[in-house]
Amino acid sequence: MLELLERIPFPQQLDRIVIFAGLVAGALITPVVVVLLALLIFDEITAAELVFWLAAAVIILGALGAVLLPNIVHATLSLVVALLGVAGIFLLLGSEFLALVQVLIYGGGVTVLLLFGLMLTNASEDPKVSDGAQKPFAFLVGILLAAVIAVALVDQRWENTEPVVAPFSTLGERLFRDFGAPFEIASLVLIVALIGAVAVARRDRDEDDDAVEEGESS
Amino acid sequence: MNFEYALLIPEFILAGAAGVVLLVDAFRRELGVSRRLIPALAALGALAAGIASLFYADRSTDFAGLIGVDDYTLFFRVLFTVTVLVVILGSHEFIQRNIRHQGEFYALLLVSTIGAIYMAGARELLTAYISIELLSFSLYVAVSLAKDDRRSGEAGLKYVLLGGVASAMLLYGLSLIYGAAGTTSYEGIAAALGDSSVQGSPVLLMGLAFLVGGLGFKASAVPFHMWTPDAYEGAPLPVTAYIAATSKAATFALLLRLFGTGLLPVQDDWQWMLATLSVATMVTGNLIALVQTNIKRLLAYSSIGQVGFMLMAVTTVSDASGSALLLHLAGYLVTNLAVFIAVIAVYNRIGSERIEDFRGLAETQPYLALVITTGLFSLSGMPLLAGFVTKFFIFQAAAEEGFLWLSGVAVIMSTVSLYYYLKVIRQMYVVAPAEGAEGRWRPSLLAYGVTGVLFIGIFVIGLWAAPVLEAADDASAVLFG
Amino acid sequence: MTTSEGYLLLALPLIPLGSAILLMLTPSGERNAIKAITGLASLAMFIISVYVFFAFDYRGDQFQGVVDWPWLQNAGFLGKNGIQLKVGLDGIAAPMVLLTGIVILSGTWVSWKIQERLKDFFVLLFVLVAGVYGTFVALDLFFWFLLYETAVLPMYLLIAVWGSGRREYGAMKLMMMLVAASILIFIAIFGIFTEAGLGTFDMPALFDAEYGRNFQLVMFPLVAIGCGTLAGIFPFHPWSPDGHAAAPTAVSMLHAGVLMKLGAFGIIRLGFQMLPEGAEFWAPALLTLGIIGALYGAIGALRQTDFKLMTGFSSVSHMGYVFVGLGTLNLIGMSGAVLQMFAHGVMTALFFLLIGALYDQSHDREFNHYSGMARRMPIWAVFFVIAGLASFGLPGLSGFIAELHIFIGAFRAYPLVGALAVLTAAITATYLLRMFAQTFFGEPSPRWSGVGEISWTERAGATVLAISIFALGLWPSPWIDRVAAGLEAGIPEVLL
Amino acid sequence: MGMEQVWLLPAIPAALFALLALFNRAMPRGGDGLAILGMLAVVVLALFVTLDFQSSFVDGKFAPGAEHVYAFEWAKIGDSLLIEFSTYVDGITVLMLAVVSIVTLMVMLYSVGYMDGEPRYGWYFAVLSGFAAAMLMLVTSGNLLLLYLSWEAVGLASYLLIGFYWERQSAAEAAKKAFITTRIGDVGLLIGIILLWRGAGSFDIQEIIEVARGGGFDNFYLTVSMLFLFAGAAGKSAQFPLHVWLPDAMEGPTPVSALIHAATMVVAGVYLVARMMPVFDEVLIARDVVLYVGLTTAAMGATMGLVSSDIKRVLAYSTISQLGFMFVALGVGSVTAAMFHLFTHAFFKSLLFLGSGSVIHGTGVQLVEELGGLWRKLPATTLFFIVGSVALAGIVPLAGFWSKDEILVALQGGAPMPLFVILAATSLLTAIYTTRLVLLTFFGEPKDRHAYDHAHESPPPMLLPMLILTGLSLVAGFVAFEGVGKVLGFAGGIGNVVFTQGDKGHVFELHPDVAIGATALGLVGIVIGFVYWWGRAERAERARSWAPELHDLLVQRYYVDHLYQVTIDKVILGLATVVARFDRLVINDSGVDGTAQGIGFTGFRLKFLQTGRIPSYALAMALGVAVLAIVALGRT
Amino acid sequence: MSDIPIENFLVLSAVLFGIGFYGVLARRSAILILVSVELMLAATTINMVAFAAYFDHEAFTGVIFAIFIITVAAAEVGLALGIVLRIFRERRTAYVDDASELKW
Repeated sequence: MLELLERIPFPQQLDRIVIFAGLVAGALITPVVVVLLALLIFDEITAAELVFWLAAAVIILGALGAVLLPNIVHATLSLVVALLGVAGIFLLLGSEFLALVQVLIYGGGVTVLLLFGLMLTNASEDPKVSDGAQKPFAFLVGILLAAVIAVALVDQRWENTEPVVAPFSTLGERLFRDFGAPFEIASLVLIVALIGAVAVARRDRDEDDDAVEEGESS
Repeated sequence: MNFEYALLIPEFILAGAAGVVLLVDAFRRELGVSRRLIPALAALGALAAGIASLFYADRSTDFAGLIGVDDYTLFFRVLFTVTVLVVILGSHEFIQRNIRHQGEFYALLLVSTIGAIYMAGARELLTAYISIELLSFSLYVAVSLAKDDRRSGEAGLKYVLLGGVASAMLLYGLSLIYGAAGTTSYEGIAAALGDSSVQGSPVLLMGLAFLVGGLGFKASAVPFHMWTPDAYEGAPLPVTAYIAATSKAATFALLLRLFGTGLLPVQDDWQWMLATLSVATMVTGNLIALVQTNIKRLLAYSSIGQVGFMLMAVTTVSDASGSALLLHLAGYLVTNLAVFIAVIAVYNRIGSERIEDFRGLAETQPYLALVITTGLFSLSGMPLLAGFVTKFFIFQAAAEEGFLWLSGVAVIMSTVSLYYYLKVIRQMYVVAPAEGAEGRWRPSLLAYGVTGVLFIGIFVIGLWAAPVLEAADDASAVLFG
Repeated sequence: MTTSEGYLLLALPLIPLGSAILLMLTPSGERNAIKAITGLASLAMFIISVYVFFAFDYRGDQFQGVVDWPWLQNAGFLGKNGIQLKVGLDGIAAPMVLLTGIVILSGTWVSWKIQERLKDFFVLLFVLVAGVYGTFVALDLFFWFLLYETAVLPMYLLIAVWGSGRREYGAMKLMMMLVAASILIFIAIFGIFTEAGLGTFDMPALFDAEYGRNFQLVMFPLVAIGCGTLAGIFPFHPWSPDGHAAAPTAVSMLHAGVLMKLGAFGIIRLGFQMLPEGAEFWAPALLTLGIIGALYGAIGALRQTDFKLMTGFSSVSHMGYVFVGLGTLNLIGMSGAVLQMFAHGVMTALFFLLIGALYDQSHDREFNHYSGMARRMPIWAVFFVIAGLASFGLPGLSGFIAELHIFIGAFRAYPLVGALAVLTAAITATYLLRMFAQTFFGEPSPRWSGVGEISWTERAGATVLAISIFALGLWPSPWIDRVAAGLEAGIPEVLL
Repeated sequence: MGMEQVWLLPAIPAALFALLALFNRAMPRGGDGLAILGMLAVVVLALFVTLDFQSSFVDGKFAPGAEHVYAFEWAKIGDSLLIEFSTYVDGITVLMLAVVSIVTLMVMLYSVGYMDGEPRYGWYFAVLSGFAAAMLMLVTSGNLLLLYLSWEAVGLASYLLIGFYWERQSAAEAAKKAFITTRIGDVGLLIGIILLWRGAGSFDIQEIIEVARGGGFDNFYLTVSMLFLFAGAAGKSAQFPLHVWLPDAMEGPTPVSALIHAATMVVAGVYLVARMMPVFDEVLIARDVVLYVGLTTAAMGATMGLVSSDIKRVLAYSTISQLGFMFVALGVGSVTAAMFHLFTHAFFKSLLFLGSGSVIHGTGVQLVEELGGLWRKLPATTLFFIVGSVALAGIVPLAGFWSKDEILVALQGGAPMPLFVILAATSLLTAIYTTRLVLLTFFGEPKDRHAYDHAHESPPPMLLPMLILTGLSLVAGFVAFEGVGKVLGFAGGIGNVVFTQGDKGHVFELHPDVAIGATALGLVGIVIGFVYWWGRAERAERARSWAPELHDLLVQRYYVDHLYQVTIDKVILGLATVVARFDRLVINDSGVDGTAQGIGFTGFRLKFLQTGRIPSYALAMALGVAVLAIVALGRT
Repeated sequence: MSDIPIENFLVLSAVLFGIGFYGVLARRSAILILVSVELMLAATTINMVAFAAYFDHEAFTGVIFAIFIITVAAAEVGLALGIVLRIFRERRTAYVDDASELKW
């Protein structure tokens, strides 16, 4: 386990990456922020809209980074950026709780998990990955799907309603009382994932003693 | 709302049994028990759950509006617990030899059964989704649990990655349907979609397309089936059997309840999708099966072909096709399990999955050859056997709903399927055993018992389907009143 | 025929099924026990068949001995009486039942000499017979089709395991073609049930139901081709020469003798009785295919030098007559068709029995390789000649009475077709006589000096069949009365 | 015992056939005694029938209504079809009964000697009985269907008997040829019968005649029907172009040739046309066809008989020719002449056959080139044979003269002159080839000393029937005269006998011109024969070398057989090959196997979509959902 | 709260979904495919929450749904990584292209 920890590029390497990534992100997001601020100032957009566009820009840029960056670690970190942007959207939609969950789970859990995975699969030695041969197809299909959905959803005549903030109490009631059963099931899902991940990934150390025992019993 | 947790007792039993199995396995040495106890415990748990579920016969209630506790659920509770019981009993020998982490394995099987049951029982999208994930997660793991088999890991990887994509698609579809209906309960959706302004609206159509795609993956409908052959082939045999049985049946249970109640008002918008998938599925599955040489892969494609038939029943959703589908699922499960358990028993002996290596089985093990033959004939819809009756019903039901052409395609493909089944049967009966093959051998007593029961079951459903059909009809009546 | 005799009808499929189960429980080594069981069972079937044939009162109701049990109802699309286990006999089925009894009796006897897996053979054979009997007596469409398919089901293994020559190819082709043809029947049944909208598979009810004209026009070809394939209708016959060539003796006997009739029977039941308007519309087409098949099979047979291939083509030709008879749409021609089904059944069964008896000794089916066999096997040759003469319609034998009715019927409807049909009979005589001259006559070839007379079981089987040939040929009225009554009651709308 | 019981006549030999066929091995001498006894009984019963028939003779006519004597319903479908066994007795029947029963009895007696020691001796008698049954049924049948039935049965018996020596490949081939050729005619017969049924609604001959007379048929339709019917008659009676089987049929035992291929079965065609003559009278075109076919056949047969070197084949050609004579008579509507000739011909021709059988039996040789001078060794046979030959040549006062004269008279009155000339010339030829046969066989120098040395006269069982037939050949012609006819059992003379309807009664009278001319022709023929073949037959050799092509044409039987052979080999078997190939290549290999392979190949191609790579799987899913989405949007 | 039309959120989610799908199709590293799947899941959560906020004012089921999605997504990452690790151990690679023994 110790030797595993040593292989994690932490703190120096990660520091560098984070700093570098922050610089790049800043460089990319600054023009957006400037434009949005300008629009806000000239009363073209409201503050909420500014937040939306900002978050959207973060999300899109982060997502693009996640799928385009050749460096696997960069891509993963870029995902974190995108997911944080999603948390911003949640905030905008009045779900502070959800935003919190998003930041905690993704920013904390998932990212670390992914990084672990990266390191365990020797990504630190060869972080550059090449993309598959069907990249052009993928590009077309991605655009196609996005376009079709977007066109369809824009085409839809939506009722003109205002977004409402979900009260915490309501959420609690819903989550722990009304959806108690799914909640229980979800706990099973987590257990399965936990046990499963361990069972699959663990080296079959106990096989030897299985064999021994089989030998005994037979 | 009704929060009577007692309604969920069978699942608690399953979960509890899974926990006990895990614990006993973990502290086996400390407790000093034989490892044979583990499958026994698991089987007991399944049995207990099955019996417990019988107490909910003729109930028509639900848990918190999320999980229906009705005859429909009952039908699948029994079906799934029996399935898991059969798989455990029929393959414990195989599992002992070829699966690592047996405690976890049995626990996963039991837990996944809960997922399967709730997929059938779910009356609300979130519950349905989380149940799907419970089942899927268990299977992702189970597929990858084979010992010393590189294919197992590959199969698991394909399954989990593509499963993730499919989940995303499914969720996207669910979100759009939620957006269109404003609620996630099936009744609510049905009520909301009854409004003609919603029908045919772009958001709904998108939602349906993605929903069909996502569920199509779980059901292995073409073109979302690609994982199926690989996962079937890579997975340990009992898991293949289990996926082919429970996973598929559960998906159809969910499909039928969802499309038969919640989405029924917008039938026009999704019927063609399912019909298309149905045709594509049965054609592709059966045609590719023609050229397979591995028994698992063959059964995988064959099961894809079967999915086409089942999709047909969902396409033409009605009271009749509902009960026909349930009958078909029951018959299909019995048949499929019979084939798989027999194949497992053969595999335990010959250690090969290649169809060629089944040659001369009628000489060396006539009983298993007979079971496999009967099962395969049943799968191809030959008479006296379950497959004939159930397919007849399902096709007839489609014809009743004006889909005679679809029935026609189905019958044609059913005939094509006979060809590749016959190729297997040919190896067993016509080709002489390999040189130097051992003489007659006997499978374990348990394998005899389990296959025997299933073998009789094939004939019982084939010749006296009345009890099962009545149960199916009661269950279907829950949805279609 | 009383209702209590209906239980005998039910016994017809149940006896072979029960025997099959009993056989499965018998150890394979006990050949004598197997022979005893099969012998008794086939004898019982034979006796019951003869009994019900004569017990059928052709002046009485259309369906006699009707008994039924509910099987599935009020579930799904099934209403009251949804699916019943219902049996009954009508004048069309009566001779078919008798035919089955005759053929299985002799078929059982000649199969006793099989050395390998005798038990398995009989299990499959009896399942097949159960299907055949069931189809003839079933009065529920669902069971009818179930049993129809059951009769096809064991075919693959029977041919592929116990056959000879290109047995796997023949078996696979036969099986796949027949099952593929069943597709059409499947579809037709779905259609009929849906269109009738009665929620029941009860056949008498479905006979009486109303079907739209266009529906009938669409569905009848499905039935005709679907069932027709089993009956060897041109051009859906290629399974017949190959399948018959490969099949073991008893299977060829049953298949050519009885199963092909099942197809024609299906056309009458489903086609003519349920879809009379469709039948009327398509009858000329059926007739055309029939006469083409008759000529085609006969001319094709001229060129064959393999006993079984020749008989296979000959079967195509003779079944062509059946379609000609059906296509005439008059009582005489259609009666002739049913009579021909019976006549061809016993005749061709005798052929296959004798060919099998020779092949088992010589392992050669090229008849050019033989000569003077009448010296080596006089009894065999006599039986063969009887079958041959019946085949080309020599008066006094079964073939004549059937073909005569068909000719008359055809002349009544379309004289040209009738003339061609008569001509076909002459061609039939040609190829058979060529074969006779080659095989039986001439100087006995020393090559076959080891080939001796046929065994006693084979003689007994051949005798049963030969007696049937003479019986129909000399005293046809029991058959004709029943068939004509059955047709008149069954398809009054169609008959001109 | 009378006409009502006429069904007994076929029934007795039929029962004997069944008995003998199954149990002949268990009987002494294969049961020949039983067969002969049975036949004797038939002869006696036939006599009773004849007497009964005679008793209905009133006022120079036979009472109508006494004819339809027995019926038994065999098969029936509602009102639409009735198939019954019915017997019918009139003058023609009685005549035929006499011929069939007597000749059969004679032949059976003869066979006791001739067939002695043959393998399958019992089977031989069984089939003879069977044949007798069928033939008797044929002539007593009152409806066409029963007639057809027995028609086929005599054909079968003929087949079995021609192929009696089936170890000889040639016999097997001849039997096959005979059966198939007559079968082709039978196709016509059956078609004709069914066509008549279609028009008249009945198979009953008298009803059909009624309908035909009442104008119930379309004329063209009836013509076609009758032509088909005649095809059957021509096949059975070996008329051109279906005559080819009869010479080959000589492969059978000689008594069989005498019975079946001279006296009885081959005249069935004549009988049929005679029986249907009232209908033929309605359609004269059909009758003319009969006439021309008969004439052609008569001439062809006679010329072919001129060159054949096989004693039995010469007789066979002669039979063909004489049958042609009978059809000529029928062609001009003279049933009397035809039946009369049938009657006399039966006796002298069977006598000739039996005589030739005696020669073959005595020498073991049947090629005339190898015979000669046998009169010293076989005096009785020679005598009998000469009587038969003279009768055949038509010399007063033997049987052949009267009947042939009758035919010539009928032709003179009913047809253009050239036809008469041709027939007269044929009659001349008859005398020539008859003389040739007699001279080459019994006179001159023996050509094969070995055969000659071993030649011996036949035993009494063979000579007795020949003697009886010789007597009949001498006197049978006199039945033509009313008085003689009455004595012999034909009240009113043969002319009255055969016309039972009474409206065309025909009293025999001698036409001196024709009679003298015919006799003269016969004598001339005999003289010519002596000139050419007496002694060493050098003139015949010279004549042969004078026109080798002509000789060749005759020896090759006008190439009709060749034509058939070519037709069968090239056209029919060619067609069969095409069909067989078509079946394999197009229907089986392309249609059935091709479909299967196509499906299999599709599967083979499809499986490569399953690349095993996750991205391509995902791509399939993406495309799938994209298509669903796009089509969904496009639909609205 | 704001006058941002819901279309904005939906289009954003659609684009995110498309980008995610692109990643799935184009990437060869199993882990990056997982990353892309996370993007797709994030898109669905946006949808869920947006719909909940705009149209489901009493129940807010979408928000609950989103919570579950996030949970499951996280679990899925863990599980998938386990399997990836097994593959990696067996083949020393985490490229999905190399895991293509099972085919046809």
